This record gives sequence, C-alpha cells and structure tokens, in this order.
Amino acid sequence: MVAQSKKADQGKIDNRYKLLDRAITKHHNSGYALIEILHVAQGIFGYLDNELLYYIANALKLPPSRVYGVATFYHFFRLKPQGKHTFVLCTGTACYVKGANEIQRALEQECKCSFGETTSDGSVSLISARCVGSCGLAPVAVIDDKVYGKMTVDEALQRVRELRETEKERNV
Amino acid sequence: MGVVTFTMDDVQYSANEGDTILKVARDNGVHIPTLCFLEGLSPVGACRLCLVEIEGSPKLFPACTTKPAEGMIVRTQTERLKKYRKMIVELLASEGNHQCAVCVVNGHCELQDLAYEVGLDHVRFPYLYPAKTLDASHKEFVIDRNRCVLCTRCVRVCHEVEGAHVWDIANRGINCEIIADMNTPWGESDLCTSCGKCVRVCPVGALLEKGATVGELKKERGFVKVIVTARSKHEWITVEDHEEE
Amino acid sequence: MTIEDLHELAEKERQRQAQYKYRILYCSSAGCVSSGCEAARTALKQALEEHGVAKQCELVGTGCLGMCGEGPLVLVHNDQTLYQRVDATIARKIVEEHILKGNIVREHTIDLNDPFFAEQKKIVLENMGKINAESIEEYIAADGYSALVKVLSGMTPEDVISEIRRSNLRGRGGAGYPTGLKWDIVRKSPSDQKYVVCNADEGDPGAFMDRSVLEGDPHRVLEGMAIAGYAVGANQGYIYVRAEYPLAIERLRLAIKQAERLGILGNRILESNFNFHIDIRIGAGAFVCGEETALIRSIMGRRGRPRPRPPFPSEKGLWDKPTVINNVETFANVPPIIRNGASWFTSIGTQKSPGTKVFALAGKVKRTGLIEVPMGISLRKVVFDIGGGTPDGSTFKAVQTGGPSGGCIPEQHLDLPVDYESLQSVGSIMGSGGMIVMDNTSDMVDVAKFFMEFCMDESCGKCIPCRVGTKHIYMMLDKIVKEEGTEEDFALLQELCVMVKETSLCGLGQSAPNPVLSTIRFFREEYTKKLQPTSCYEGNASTITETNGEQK
Amino acid sequence: MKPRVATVWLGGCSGCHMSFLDLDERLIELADKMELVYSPIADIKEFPHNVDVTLVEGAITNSENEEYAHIIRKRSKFIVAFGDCATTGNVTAMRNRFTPDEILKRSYIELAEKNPQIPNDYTTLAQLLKKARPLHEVIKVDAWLHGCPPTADQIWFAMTSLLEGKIPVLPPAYLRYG
Repeated sequence: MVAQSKKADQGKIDNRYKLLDRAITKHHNSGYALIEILHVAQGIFGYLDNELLYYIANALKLPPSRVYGVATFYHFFRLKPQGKHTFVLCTGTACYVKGANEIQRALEQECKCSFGETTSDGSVSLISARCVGSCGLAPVAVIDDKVYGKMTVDEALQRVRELRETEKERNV
Repeated sequence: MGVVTFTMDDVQYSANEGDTILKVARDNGVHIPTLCFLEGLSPVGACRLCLVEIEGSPKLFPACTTKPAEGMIVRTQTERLKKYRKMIVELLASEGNHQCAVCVVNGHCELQDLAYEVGLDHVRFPYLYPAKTLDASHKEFVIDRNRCVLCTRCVRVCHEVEGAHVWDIANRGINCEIIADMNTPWGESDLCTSCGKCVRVCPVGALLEKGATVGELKKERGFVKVIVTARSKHEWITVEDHEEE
Repeated sequence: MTIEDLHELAEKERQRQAQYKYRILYCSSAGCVSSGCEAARTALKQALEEHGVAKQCELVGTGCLGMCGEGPLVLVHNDQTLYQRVDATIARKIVEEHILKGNIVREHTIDLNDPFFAEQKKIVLENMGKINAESIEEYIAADGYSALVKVLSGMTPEDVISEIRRSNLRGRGGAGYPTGLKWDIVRKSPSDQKYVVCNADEGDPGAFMDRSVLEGDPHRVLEGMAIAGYAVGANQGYIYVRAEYPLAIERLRLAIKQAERLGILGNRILESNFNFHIDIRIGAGAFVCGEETALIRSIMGRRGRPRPRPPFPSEKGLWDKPTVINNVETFANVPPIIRNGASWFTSIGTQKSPGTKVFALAGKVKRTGLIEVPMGISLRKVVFDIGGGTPDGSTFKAVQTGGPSGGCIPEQHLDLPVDYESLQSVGSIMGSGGMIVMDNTSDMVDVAKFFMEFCMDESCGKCIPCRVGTKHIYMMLDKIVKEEGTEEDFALLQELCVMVKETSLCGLGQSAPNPVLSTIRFFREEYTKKLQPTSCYEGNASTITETNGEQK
Repeated sequence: MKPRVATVWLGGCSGCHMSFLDLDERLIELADKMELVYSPIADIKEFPHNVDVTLVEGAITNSENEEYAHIIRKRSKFIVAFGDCATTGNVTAMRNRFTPDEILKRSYIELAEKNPQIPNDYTTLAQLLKKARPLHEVIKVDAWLHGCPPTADQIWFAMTSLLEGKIPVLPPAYLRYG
C-alpha cells in the first residue's frame, strides 16, 4: 500500500519534471530565460525548493548562487510551500487610504503570523499584494483567487476563521 | 585614441578617451574616497562615496563610472559632497554589526579608514543590529556577514577573475546578503576553488582567513590577477558576461 | 496579407457589426471582473436567449469603461446608455425593458453628460466601450493598424520620427522625456541589432492605467511598438508585464497571436520589407524593474538592479544594443498621432505637455475609476468635477500624484494645471498616473510612512543611500507617528531625505523621499505637533562654549 | 571655583576608567584643575547636581543605565561619551542579535555549574533592555571620545580642553575606533 502510493507520487513527480523540461527546451536552455523558467516551475510545483533550483541551475547552466539570487530578489517567487488557503490583502495606496492597514493588523493578530507567512497549522497563508488594481472597490481582498471588495475588519476575520474551521474539520 | 581636457578642482587635466574621472584623479594623486570600486573589477557605482559634482548639472555622478568630457568642470571636495560622504559612512556603520575592538582587520579596515577620513565621531542613526550569520564551514576561510558592507567585490572577483561564481547576492533592500551557491554552507561548495581572492579583496573583516585574531589580518588588496583556475571548468562563464551587481 | 486585404477585413467587420440591432458591451476589465461582471454577462446572455433576441444582439466584453467604483458596467452601444452596478436582476430588466421595448431603465443608468465623462478627452482610451478587447477584427474596423499601414506605405523612418518629434509627445511613464528625441538617438546609434521594449511593469500601488489599456486595447500597444520598431530600425520587441496582471498577459498573448496570423507582426509585415516580432516577458514582483536599466537586466533573467547612466539604454540597452524603452501609454499614443498628424495632437493639452494623460482616480472621492483628461486641466476639476469631490461629511485635504515617487498636493495648489512642470514645481511628479485623494481623516505623517515602507521594501539594495537610508527614514517616521520622535529626529529626517534624494543611484531612491518632503512642506504642523521634548541640563553650572579644534 | 567633573560607569568593562588612570602623573595636574564630584573610583553615593563635565563609560544596556542616563543628563552641563561602548555600543552590543531571554538562559541555566536559575527579582536587579544602545541614542551627548579604550593621550586632550572651557573636537589622529 505504502509502496504503491510512493510509486504514484514518483510518477507524478516525473511528469512534473517533464513539463518543466519542455519549458526549458522551448527556451533553448538559455540562462536569459531564468525568470520565465522560475515562473513555470513555481506554476508546476507550487514553490521553489533548493532541489528544484539546483535542477534549473544545471539545466540552464547557471551558477547556483545566481539562480538563488534571482529567486529571492523577486517577491513573486516562493521558496516555501503555501498554506491550503491564501488570503491576499491589497495594500495599495487606495486600499491604505480606506483602512487596509487595520485589516492587516487584525488578521496578523488573529492568525498569529505576519503577512508573508503561513499559520502554524498550515491552513492559511497571509499575503499582501501591491495593488490588485480594483482601487474603486477598496479595500480589496483576494481569498483563494476570488476577489472581495469593500472589505471590513469583521468580514476579514470571519472569513479567515471559516477557512481555518473547514481545514480543522477536514483533518478530523 | 582621443584626448579630452577637463578641469578638476580648478586644475586642468587631460584624459585618454574612455578613462573615468576616478582613474584620472588617481593617476594624478587627487584623492576621492571609494569603497565598492577596486581596480581590475567592473565598476558598479553602488557605494556613492566617489560622487562628484559636474558644473551645469544638479545631479551628482560617480567618478568610477563617469567619463570626463571636453571642457567639463568637476569638483570632488565640495562641502555638500563631504557631508554626503560622511552620511554614507554613517549609514554603513549603522547597518552592520561592526565591533572594531574584536575584529580581525582592526587597524587595516577600509570602513575604519573611511570613518576617520570623513571625521565620523558618532553615528546619528540608530544602529540596526541585524541578526546575521557566520559561516565557518570552509576549511581555510570564514564569512562573517555581520561585518559585510555589501560592496560585492567578492561576487565580482569570483565571477570576473576566478570564474567560479560561488558568491551572489540574495534577497533585496536592507535584507541583502552575500550567499554561496544555494545559500548553502561555503565549505560544501563544489565551485569554490579556495583561491582566496574574495578574502583578499574584502574591504572589511567579513571574509577572513581562519586562525587570524583581533587586528591580525592585513589584506593585500592591490589587485593582482592570480592565475585563473576555475574559468576553464565552467562553460557558463564568458568574459562578456560581466557581473555588474 | 496586403494592405488591401486589411482594408477589406475592416469593411467586412463593420458590416458584421452593423447587422446587429443592439451591441451590448459589458466592461471586462479587472475592476468589473472583481465586482462580478461575469454574473451580469451570464444573466444578459440568458435573458437574450430566453426572449429569442440573442441573434439580433451582440454581447461583447470591452475595455475599462472608467467608473470602476460603480461596476459592473454595461453599455448599450447604439444609444450610448451606460448602466451601473448591474447584477443579474438589473441585467434581466435591461433586456426586458431596453432591448425588447426600447425603454431605457433610467434608475440604473449613469448620465454620460455627467462631468465624470464630459470633462474627459479620450485618445488612449478611445476604444474602451467600443470594441471587443479580444478581437483584432474589431480593432481593425475601428481604424486599428491604419497608422502602421500609413507608415509602411510611404513614410521613411525619418518621417515617422519627425512626426513624433513635432507632436512633442513626452514619456507617459512619469519623467516626461521627449519620445521622438529618444527614438532619434536609437535610430542614429550604429548597431546591427536594436530593440523596442514596452515597460508595462506598472508598480505604483494605486494605479492601473497600463493594465486597463493592455486588457482593453492590446493591439494599440502592439501597433505603437511596431511603428517604433520601424522608426528606429529594430526587429524585436519585448513587453515586460507584471505577473500580477494575468488577464493583461492573456489578452496580450492572444493579440500577438492574432496579429502574427494576419501578418501584421512577424516577417515581411503587410508584405513590406519590415520585420518585427514581439515577445512577452513576465515580471516577478519588483517595483524597481520599472527603472529602465533594472528592467533590462530583468528581461535578461537577472536580478533587477539598476546601473548608473550614462550610458543610456538608447545607446546600450538590452544585450548592450540600442534600445527604445517607453511605457504602455506612450506607445498607445503613437498610432493616433501618426493617423491624425502631429498638429492634431499638439492642439490638445498644453504647449509643453500636449495630449492627454490617463489617471487612476481613487481614494476619498465619490467617483473612482479610470479617467483620461487633456493636459493642463486643473487638479480641482479632476478631483471635484470628475471625481465629484470627497464623500459627504468629509473635507478635502490633499491629492497624491506620482505614487511612491510623488508628493501630496494640498488645497491651495488645486488650481495648478496638470502637466509635468507644474506638478514638479510643488514637489510632486506626474508619475505614471496614480491619483489618490485624501480627506481630513488621513494622517499625513502616516501617509508618508506608508509610501516609505513601500520604497524600503522595493529598494534593490545596490546603493547605500537607498538601501539603508530608506530604512532609517521609515524608522524615524514610525517613531514620529508613535509620538516618540524629537526635534533632533525631525531635523535629521529632513537632512537624510535630501541626502537620499541626491545621492541614490536610480530613480527609485532619488524619488523615494518625495512623499516625506512634500508632506513636510505642506503639512509641517502634523509632524511638529507629534514631537517630544528631550531631557536636557536643568542646572546652572558654568558654561563651556568655545571649541577646541575644527568644528565639523 | 574649580570645574566639577564626574565619571560614570554604565554598561562597559571599566577599561576606559583604567585608561583614565593611565594618565599617571598627569592625574596630579588634573586634580589641581578640577574637582572630582562623582566617580566609581571615589566613594560618593548620589550623582550630584550642577556638574560641569561628565564622562560616561559604557552602553545603555539595562533599565538602571537608562534611568541613570537621564539623571546624569539633567544634572550635567556637558556630557562626553567615554569610549567605544558609549559611542557605538561596541562589545556590549554584541548581545543584540539575541533576545534578553536567550541571553539569560544561556548565562544562568546552560552555563551554570550549580543551582541554575534565572534571576527574577527586579526590585533589586536591573532588567536587561531589549537592546544595548550607545549613549547618544538615549540622551543628548555633547562630545565623543573613541577607542576601546581611549588612550591616555586622547583623554588628556579632551580633559584639558574641557577644563579650559572648550568643547573638545578631536583631531583626526585621535579619531580611532577599536
């Protein structure tokens, strides 16, 4: 049973690397395409761990430190896995003027983690975004890819609690 | 090659086309402070200590990358420049954990020299006391990031001269750090040839030889192109591909 | 495809559109997507089908209709009726009353004579609410690619550049550098290979002009880039888009594919000898990559760290080759200038800043959204006529332009005309087009801190003044906001701001102190009232006054 | 009346005071010119009022230092940060990358040979501040005397200037960290 599921995992992993290889070939293994490849890799694997970064470095014939340097320079790339759910709060100027910072503080207190981190139970990642471009609806939150406008502290807290509850139930 | 004539601090100089203001200044004994610059490495214009004034422009220009033009009037020691240089050293001093009293390069440190040169008697900005790491995994050398000033000389010498590219910069802004390979221990790096060039060029006590104690480490920073050992090994390094970080 | 084929295609498309009784356009830009335009679309479609009029009506997703705060927006094109906050119920009503019976559902419309619309002048946004953002045919039918045709059928590269130079078009990315001049330098730089780069790394938090253009009218940008390519002698273009704009990326990809299919991009464009390819490069979340030398490094797969200029990208850019870099709005202005001529363009706006500017109006105003106004319009008109002023019960305090690089402009300067020089004269900048209104509830020191936190996070870390200076400015502001700062802190803060501004390597650091300096300039008392006294000598010991040595 | 001078020892190793004693025979000359009103080497309980010059050694590292610094400031006309710890935090500040809890645990539990326990009676003990800080981050300082420790010559220069009623601005040769 255990062996079987491991095998299935292996198969999945191979497939994922195949996808990555395809993208690398499309860019002719060019080091100039590093950012494109990192985008593809994160899309496939969810985040970029060292093993994956080494794989990319080898394929693109780049020094590992440069790959690591690029991956950590850009905010979009994640080196750690994300929580089951994502709560993206827009912290653009319009949202700030309409009180996004209060929502931010409240959520950090509720989740006992800062923005950019994941709750200790792995259920929710708090992420701040630089303007999602829905300034007319400020303050804006994007919860699991769905946009919610005119967010309030109470609504934000309630939604996060719901997310964490459902995860708890699922685990039970 | 053409020659341009320009004025620097009220004295006329002629420069070969392509020379930078800094080169002309050094060749003629005009002192302009520098930190990230090191002859033999690509200039990056990052430390801003060598900024000079050019008449007719409100902007300041780094002497290490700016070339004199015909008739240009350059000033290297105005009150404004002195004030800014002092503030830059002040910012640097506040950024790291610099405890001269217990540093291996105490007395032979470019940051110390700069502090004396600009007359830094105290730092007005609160010290940041960052939690930086020290990596002593290499058999001969140590990197102590507490003392790093992020001049990137090590990154450049490792890439441009040694051709190994062990070092690079991770993160950004105030969180920038010099890292080896995948932010893995230096001692584990397959790329490192242990040539020691990075230690030699480091202006402070961030890169050091093992066994050196307080004030003991004198670095030979005058640039010598030590025999390249790694360049031939790694096909990704090309001469054109300058670091520039 | 030949030029004749293109004309034919335009004619065919116009006929196709004419056969519909109604063209119903719903805004499919990100703002309305967030407000739920998908539900409105589904309801409209269902209702049209139920009532058997689906064939007589065309339901089209179009670019940003402007009033993002009132979305989802639906426009009935034939009689120019704009509906706001369209949910499923209202959608149904629109079909049943307006489409079937011809009765406009007044209670849900927005008056297009409202100053919000009347004071605007649309050049860049002319196709918003007119065409389907995903159809190249509709773009062509609306005179799209006719500027490229004009260029390829008889204009020399010099002609194109002289036209752009005469139009006095200035870079819409914020700095206002003359576009024609830039192109001329690139054209004259000797090289076998040149590039055209479109900077769509819109990072100003609170601005979405470029995104709206890319989402609503992507072909306009491609056309502008191709014209630039022809003018400077480049055959390769790159669009550098933020990863945060998935819809814009999707529509650009589609647009490029469509244009290539029709032979409008690629080799031998419209059977001329001109080749031009465009590729997309996706950013990864770094504001500094809006700086052109950083953007170049990022396109090359590197850390986006700027380098000192000169050399400028127009001489040494991508792979050290001469490179034109302009922003989205600049390129979007090019086709109409070529189409209508430079003198048409200079008749709009002011002498030094002709044309229009697109702004994202947000914050404490009644009507938020995307607007395009002629240069020279007063800020007061923008805030109070177009934006409708601050919400009831609050009073206007400042309008912030230029995002983290700009400044806050107070009431007394509201009559300033919107142009590059005027905004600079009050310590702000035109910037890319973010315009945030603040009312009496905004604490200006906190506002400065907000922008400084942004700049600190976005500093690349290369040069010392920006890397360490922004951190210290932020910490001092935080101290003052918490009412723990002293007079000395305040003085040092100002000294540091000027130093960071003058010594930083790139535009990010050089402009990062602007929000602080401008709020100190206009709202000084908000700082000083928060300052604390320091403990000092309270006795009467003898005095030491002289200095032994040189005081530094 | 002779100028009233005080020296204070806060978060430092007393090395700067030792260096002061290295003035040797010059101490006698100094003693003629000033009145030492407070010092760790003199047995005086309370910091006096109306002091002309106070030399402060050491960083501000605990609550007592902090309180004291403010008292000194109010009662001294002129304050000199005496040595590197007072000027930059120096060795005292090397603990700053750890939290006070981590430091106390390390010193009083992990390294304790017997009876490991963290002292907790803060009615008699000073509490560690989160960070050790140089003197001028806490109170206004008028001059800085560097070195770990400052040399006797530096101290002599500073003291003689002060006693002549002048603010000492150290010549570059005396500007020396470490």
